[in-house]
Amino acid sequence: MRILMTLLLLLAAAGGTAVVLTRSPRRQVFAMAANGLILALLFETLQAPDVALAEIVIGAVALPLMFLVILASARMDRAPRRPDGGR
Amino acid sequence: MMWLSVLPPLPVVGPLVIAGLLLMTSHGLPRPIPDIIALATTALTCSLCLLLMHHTAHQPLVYWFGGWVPRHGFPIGIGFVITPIGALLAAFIGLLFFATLVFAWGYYDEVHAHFHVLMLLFMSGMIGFCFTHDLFNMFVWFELMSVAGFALTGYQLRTSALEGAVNFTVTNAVGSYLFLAGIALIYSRIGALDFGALERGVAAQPHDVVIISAFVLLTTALLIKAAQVPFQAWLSDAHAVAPSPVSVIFSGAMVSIGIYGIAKLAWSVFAPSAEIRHVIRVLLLAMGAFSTVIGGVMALLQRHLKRLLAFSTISHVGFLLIGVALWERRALAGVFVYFIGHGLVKGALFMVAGILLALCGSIDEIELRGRGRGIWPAGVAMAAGGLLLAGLPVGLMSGGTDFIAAGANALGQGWLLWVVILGAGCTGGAVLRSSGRVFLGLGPVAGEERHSPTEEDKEKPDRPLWLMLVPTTALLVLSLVGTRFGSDVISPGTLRFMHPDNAMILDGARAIPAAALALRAPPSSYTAWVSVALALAITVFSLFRHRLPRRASRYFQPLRPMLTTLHALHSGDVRQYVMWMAVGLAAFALAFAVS
Amino acid sequence: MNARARLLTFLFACAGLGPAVVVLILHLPRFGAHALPYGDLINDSAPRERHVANAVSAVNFDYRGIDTLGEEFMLLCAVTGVVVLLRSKRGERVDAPAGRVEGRSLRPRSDAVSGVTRLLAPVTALFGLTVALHGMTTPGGGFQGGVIVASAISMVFVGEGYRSWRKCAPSVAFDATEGAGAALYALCGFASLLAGLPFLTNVLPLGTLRHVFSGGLMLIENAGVTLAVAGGFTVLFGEFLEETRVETRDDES
Amino acid sequence: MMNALPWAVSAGLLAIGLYGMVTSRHFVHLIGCLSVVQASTYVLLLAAGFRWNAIAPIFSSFAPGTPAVDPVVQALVLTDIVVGATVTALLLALALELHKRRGTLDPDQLRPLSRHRKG
Repeated sequence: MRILMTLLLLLAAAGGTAVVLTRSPRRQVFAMAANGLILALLFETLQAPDVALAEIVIGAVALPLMFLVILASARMDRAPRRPDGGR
Repeated sequence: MMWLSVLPPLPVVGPLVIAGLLLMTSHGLPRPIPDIIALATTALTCSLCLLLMHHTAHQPLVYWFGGWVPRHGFPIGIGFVITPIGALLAAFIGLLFFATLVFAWGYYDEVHAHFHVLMLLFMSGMIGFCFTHDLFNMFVWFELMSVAGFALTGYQLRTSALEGAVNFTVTNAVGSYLFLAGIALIYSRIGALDFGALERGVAAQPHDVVIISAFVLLTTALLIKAAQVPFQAWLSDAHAVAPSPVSVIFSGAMVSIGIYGIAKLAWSVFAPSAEIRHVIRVLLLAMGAFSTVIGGVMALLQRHLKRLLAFSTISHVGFLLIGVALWERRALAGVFVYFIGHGLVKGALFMVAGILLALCGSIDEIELRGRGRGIWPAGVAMAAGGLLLAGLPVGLMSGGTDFIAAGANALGQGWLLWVVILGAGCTGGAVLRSSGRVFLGLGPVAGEERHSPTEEDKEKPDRPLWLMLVPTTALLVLSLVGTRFGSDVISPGTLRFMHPDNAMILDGARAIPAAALALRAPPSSYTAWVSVALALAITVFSLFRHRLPRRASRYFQPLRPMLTTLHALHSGDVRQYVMWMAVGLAAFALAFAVS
Repeated sequence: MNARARLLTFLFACAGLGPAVVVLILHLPRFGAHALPYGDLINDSAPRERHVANAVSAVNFDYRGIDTLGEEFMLLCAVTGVVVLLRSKRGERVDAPAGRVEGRSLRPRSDAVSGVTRLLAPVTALFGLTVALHGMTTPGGGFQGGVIVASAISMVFVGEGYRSWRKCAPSVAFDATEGAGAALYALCGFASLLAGLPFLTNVLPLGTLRHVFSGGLMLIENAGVTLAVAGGFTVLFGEFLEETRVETRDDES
Repeated sequence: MMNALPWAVSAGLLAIGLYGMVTSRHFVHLIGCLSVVQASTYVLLLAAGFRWNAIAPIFSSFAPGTPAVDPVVQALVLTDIVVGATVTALLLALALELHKRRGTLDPDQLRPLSRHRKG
């Protein structure tokens, strides 16, 4: 139990570092999803299944998906709009 | 009184429910309905808070959600403890939202009722923040307020508004995570979240490093919200570009409420720790003094009117922080008076900026020169606001200043008066200079301000001038006539604020009767006239610099590098702001290490 | 200030903070071995006084129910903000063609994908509802369940394509669901007030411990959260997915 | 070592997250780093409510009264996760709108008001 927890804590630290050091946003999304899974496992060993479930659905699925959609949209062919399209 | 015990949650959850229902039905509502509903809600909220203030004068009102009264003195649920000060500030917030919604009547009818929904949620968050007696609950309202603010900043979808919103969101999000970390630290040590229980925990181990660290993190988060040096730079980005009705709320209430949070935590939770009291007196005082001066000087250097007002907010809120950091009764009473006075005046000034945006189609002082002649009543309002910012000895702002000055003098910190004179003189001078240039067409030659960033901007000119002038004037008039509060509500309220009655709140003991000790308003000191004179001198100098011999401006040449540095500090680069947060945290660590 | 100066200042500040953090860590209580007075009180009280097995749900919906109320409205606030940012310029027209990235061919959707999602989406939605419903007895609850339901609805986008998805998830309906869910939660509190009790006090029979329908008013609040979260996240996903469409704007020619 | 490791990991995540934000060259990357800062608060909060040899605070298969970890911090972390999700969604929406208007997400080129500087 202690060994597993130590391992997961270190993995969480490594995962966070990986998210930060992956400078390309597209690859960072996958680091984030992996980090979300690690955190969820860590929360499970910390006896917090409710939080682990929430972290899986949010941190490992919903947020990375939103990031991917944004990046896809930002890559789409789109001429920059008028500098100031104010109402 | 049975009916009284139902009231405490209503000013918070009432607007929440209305906002939810408004969103639900927004697709079917004809145009003026959301406006009317939102106005009625804010008016009702304001009157409820006034009622609460009236009935808590003798004894705070304690309300446990879900009926979870403390067990053997240990709180098990979340409590609202309504004190006269909290209720007064909540009523002020309700009033400011009411005035702002009048000001923005019909302006935001494009996207259904979304503007009204966001504004009502914003107000709920602020009032909950004033009432709560639980650290995590405080965080929830803090965050509701922040999220509403983030969304409202980018509301108009203009490019620079989006950039300002990003800076605002990123810095304040980091702030809220620091707040959470602070909650986690203090929870690991004391195992409670209620202010009263936490205070007992702090009293049991006042020298504990964990508790001190928690204080640092919580205070840093609130200082970020209150935009104090070195966490100030996001404010000028966000307030300058937010829609003007939103800026009214931001500068009038949201920023200063961060200071209220600091005062609340300091007196209700951390007061027993001598180390913390010491650092408040030294470091927070220094931060407040720096903010007052830097905000004032930066305001003087701006040409973008809303950015100018944003910097003046940093300056005046810095003065509020000084009042808290003095750790003295009169100074604290002065903070609450000044809080309201500043909110009213600054709100009115942002409304004038909104009028210019709508009717003159620009926000740039130099471009607007002389174009405000046709709407001279707005100019009168702006000049009056400038004089009040400068410290004209009438009304709430100067009343608050007198209290804080009396506190500073009693502690032998008279030098602070010069800081205040400098800050108030600069901000007042900046506003007076702008009103002279815009409404009288003076000042053909621009000074240092021509180097500052600006942009084209305008808002929809679809409201008559009188509709916008009515709330503006009302706020200014209120700031003049509200001085009665000084003795009636604020002085007994301040004593309650400084000595939270935990025996009553947690153990159900009888309330300590309110002390008959009333604070007499100190006589207005000479400082008021000095700062008004400084403001007028600055105004005359900058508006008539073309009449001066050339040599006169050469004396200021050596200041150029300093001003460039100041501009660079507010570059708009959010990464730099995050860096300053680390520096600020390090300053706290250093202060505790040496004390 | 250039990148280098920024980094150096940051590292300098960290060097100052480092020793403070070390001192703090040495003074923190031993991990997993300190008193938890508040938690113990709740763990003792929740099964006994609220007949709820999941103490976390009991904290969320009862002991600290007002926190969750604030949190629901925070979500509502953020979703409204996203809608304002993304939808207001686009308008409510939903007939935009798919956007494409230069250099990548548009493959037609295969029947296999469509078949799999047709099978998976209802199962996921059902799973989400189960998670939400059993919030009082097992890990989960309205929040987690709501997000799962929202992702099931968004799955239709992958399988059935844009048009059918828009038919199945009209934004108006989900705006309303979201507002209704959050308002339902708040109205639970008003039910307590009407009964002459403090806000959010239980007014319903508590049920039996470890039964799905235990916890009284908490069940209604849980349903409100499920609605609010499912509606909110569907709108959120929808607004983001709309952004992958080519824009047809009235203000541009 | 185990006595202090969770605290150290949390502090480390905070530091590395802030480092990432200070040195970021892309707004979406910066938002990702913000989530690392937030992860540090999850770890810190859950660690503050942990207890060895205790069950999760769900008394479905264990009798009430069995030593369990703190349910309060878990409820707080749930709220924290919602806060994080909402703020991230808002930031992503802001970033997307910015990208549409400016065609870039490089923080070096995105400064409020800076483009309209007049001499």
